[in-house]
Amino acid sequence: MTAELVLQIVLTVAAGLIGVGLFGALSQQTIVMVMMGLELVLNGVLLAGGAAWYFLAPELPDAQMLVVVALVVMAVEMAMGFAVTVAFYRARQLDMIDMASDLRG
Amino acid sequence: MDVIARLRTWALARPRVLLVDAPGVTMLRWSVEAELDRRGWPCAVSPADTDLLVVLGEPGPELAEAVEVLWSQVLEPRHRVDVQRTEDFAVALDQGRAALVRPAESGTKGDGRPSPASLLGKDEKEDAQDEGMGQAGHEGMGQAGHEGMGQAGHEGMDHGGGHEGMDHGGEVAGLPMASTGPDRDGLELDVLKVALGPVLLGWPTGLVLRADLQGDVLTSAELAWLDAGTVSTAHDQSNSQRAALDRLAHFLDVAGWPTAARDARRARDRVAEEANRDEAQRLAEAVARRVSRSRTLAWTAGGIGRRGSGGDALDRVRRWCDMASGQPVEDLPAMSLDGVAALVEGAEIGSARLIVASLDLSPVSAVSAPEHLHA
Amino acid sequence: MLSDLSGWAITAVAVLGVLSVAAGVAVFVVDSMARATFALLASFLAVAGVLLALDLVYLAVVTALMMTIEMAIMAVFMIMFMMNPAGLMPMTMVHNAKGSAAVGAGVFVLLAVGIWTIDWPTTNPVRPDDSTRQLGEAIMGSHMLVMLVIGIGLFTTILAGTVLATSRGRYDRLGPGLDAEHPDDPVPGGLRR
Amino acid sequence: MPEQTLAEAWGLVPAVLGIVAVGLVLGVVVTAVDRVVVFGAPGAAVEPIRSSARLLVEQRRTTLAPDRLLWRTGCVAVPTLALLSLAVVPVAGRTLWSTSADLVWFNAMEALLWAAVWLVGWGPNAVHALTGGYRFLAQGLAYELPLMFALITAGLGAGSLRTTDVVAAQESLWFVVTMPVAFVVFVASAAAFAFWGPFAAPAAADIAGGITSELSGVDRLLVEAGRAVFLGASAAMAAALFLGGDSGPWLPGPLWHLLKTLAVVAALVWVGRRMPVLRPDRTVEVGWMVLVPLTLLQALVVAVLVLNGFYA
Repeated sequence: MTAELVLQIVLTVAAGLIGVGLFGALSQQTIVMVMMGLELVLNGVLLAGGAAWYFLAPELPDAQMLVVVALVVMAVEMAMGFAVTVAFYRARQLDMIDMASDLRG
Repeated sequence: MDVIARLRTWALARPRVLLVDAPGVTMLRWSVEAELDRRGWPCAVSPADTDLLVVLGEPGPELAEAVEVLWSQVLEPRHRVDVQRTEDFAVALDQGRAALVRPAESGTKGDGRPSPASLLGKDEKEDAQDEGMGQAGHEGMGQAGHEGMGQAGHEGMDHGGGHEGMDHGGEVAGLPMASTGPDRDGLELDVLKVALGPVLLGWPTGLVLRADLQGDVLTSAELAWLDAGTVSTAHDQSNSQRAALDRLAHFLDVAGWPTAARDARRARDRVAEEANRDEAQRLAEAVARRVSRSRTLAWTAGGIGRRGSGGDALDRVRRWCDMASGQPVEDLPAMSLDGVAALVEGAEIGSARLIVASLDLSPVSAVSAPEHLHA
Repeated sequence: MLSDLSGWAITAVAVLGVLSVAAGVAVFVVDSMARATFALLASFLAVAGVLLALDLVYLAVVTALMMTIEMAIMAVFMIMFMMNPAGLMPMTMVHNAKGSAAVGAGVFVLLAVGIWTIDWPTTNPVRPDDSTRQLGEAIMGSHMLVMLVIGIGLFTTILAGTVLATSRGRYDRLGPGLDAEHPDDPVPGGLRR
Repeated sequence: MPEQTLAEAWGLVPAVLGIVAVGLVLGVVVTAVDRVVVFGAPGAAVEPIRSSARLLVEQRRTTLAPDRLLWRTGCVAVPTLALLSLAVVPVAGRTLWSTSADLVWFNAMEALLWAAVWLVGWGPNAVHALTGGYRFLAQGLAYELPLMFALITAGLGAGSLRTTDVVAAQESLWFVVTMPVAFVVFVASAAAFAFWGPFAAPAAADIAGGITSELSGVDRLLVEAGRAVFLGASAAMAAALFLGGDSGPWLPGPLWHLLKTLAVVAALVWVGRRMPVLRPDRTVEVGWMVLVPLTLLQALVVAVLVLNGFYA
């Protein structure tokens, strides 16, 4: 099997991950599930970056850097997603309390 | 075949024992514990961990029912031993082990083991309000819903789902779903109803704590004794030094300090032997000193369960240490169950266990306290 | 660890690839939030396995490490904030599933067509002895700027995340004059400050 | 490559079997030492094997509406990951397999162990098990970073993430001399990840055994074995990273490594059993507020020493 064929198989898998992830990110209703879709997309990017390094340019570190950046983007996305979710939950409860006091007043 | 039988005998030579002591059999429990220590049979902390269920004395009707549920959760090979009198227990333990080793005939497996769902139905009558239990999440209760629960409540309890958001009140696996409630951190976490007790390690047998659990924080706690009112008032009048060492051992079990708990029990048993008073006193003082001076224990258990004049859990344990080493200590007033419930309110589940273990609760003192709760 | 692609490695890559996509699909198929989270983790681990086969040891292991921690934390969030954490009650929570599926499939087809029509330049490249060393030297040398930006970005994330997620500030803990001897926390920590 | 892996030296299958055997022996040793200390009787040393045999004849527990798939996955994953973490620990001077990122591999296995243990708590659908699972997550999160920094510090001193290189770099001076904080933090974090001794809160008696409360039979055996093997593997790793691995006079190298591992195990059990279980709400603050800065400082000190050519 030639290296090119293997590269194409791996990249197809990466494309599959990106496609599935996009479906999830677009179709899900809750923040956390949308985040999971985005993570899957980035997972595809990881795979594609790794394949690009191995088959196309192993003498250069650029593809590896791409993978590192994708990992960091995932971490940032997750952390901010969780923080926003927590903030949202608090805000929702505050709203409810505000409404209750409005009724009384 | 012979080899297998021998292997089985060897493997089960030191079964794990879950002790259930009916009220008023303290001395019997002490002797059985001493015997278990001598034989090197470990104590179980949950039914899943149990080979031999040893019931001491005669449990009242409610406790007996709880023990039945507990028994239904013990896994084969298992055996139940009832011990009534002090002179029987060594023989009973030997017989228990022999019964354990005998391979169950094929086909009996599963007999007498109701499915978790059927247990749920049985318990329903008992506690309608326990449903709902949703812990964090998952739905469905664990085995047996509750009450019984022996140990730990865990079993049992669990369940409902976490669903926020959807208050459909539906049922899953026979269990209602949990709902959410306001919590300390403002995050609307799921509320799970739990019942701790009546049989737990280092927990007064027969005491049941019902509470809401959010994450691991207990709220709206209520305490009650099983068989309240029917308990014989015959209190074992035992040596206060031995009693203090026993309480200390219970507390150390809960605090997760097995070596100190073992030493406290051994000291307790030595104190009873008249032969070697000095050595017993030395052992008791050593363990008392070790516990009361432990910085790590002070760090981990300090500051919880603070009660007006009585200090926190750690202060109460240090009083026991003083009693254990033979110094006279004046008694703290007995605490009502409502008072205890107020102490564990808002505590993390582990702290609540430590708080209860740091109070000398017994059904007898509850009966004498006028405002105790009835189940 | 493989310097050339053996038959075993190709098989492993193919199996892990299928596994990663299957696990990715499972994320949106299973009802249970806990299972969805761990399906995503399985997908990440499969990709990490492929990276391992592609000689990117450090990146593979770091992917496994970071994603495991992330998914463990994610599981808690999924259970705290989502309906149906254990999936005991069948339900769907999607909107515009058909349109999303069309977009997902369309992007996949587009990418796949590109992948299979481009003539990839895979002519015996020079492999470094140690991909980890190559990455390390790039981070500390030619690509240091990337790392600096990443570092600042992560630090900003820590600050922003903390600000968003906490509701109690130092005035809540130490009083209006910040002069309380002990902070007023619901659970005192181990430092007795 | 100058250094050879065990798999290359012995063949893959014998090497894997050898590592599994070493892992099991280490696990039995850890449990035996622990039992002897806890029960205070020297005869307790055979108890781990007896308990294993007893668990094999026991029924498996079922609960109502468990997540059986995740539960069983977690139970199997715990010992598997413990053995995988042993794959990068040098045994007889070689590791089962050698990568350019051994230390990160060890770290990743222990992070995966974290997820697996949480699954064991989640699976049975029971209060105490889940509470134990959450405790473990909080504890793991707080001790993950200190452990990572401790591992990296050793790698920094050696200038390599390969464990055999780290061992080789200690020929003149054991790393524990210049990295005492990293050594202690590593061993303590390993105990935290094996939820053992003072860090046993996830499986403590105050929640009826926590994550182990619903385990019986072969499931319990797997989880208990996994934690013992992980503790043993961590002790062997600590001996390799900080105590010079197999270097030592007179005796053959592997024996030295074994002796050092046993010393670490003995010290760990002796210290660990002298204190009660530390409650997680107390320990996590120490992890975040004390150990993270302390290990960073340790790494800084080592970095300065490296720049001065101290380890060259």
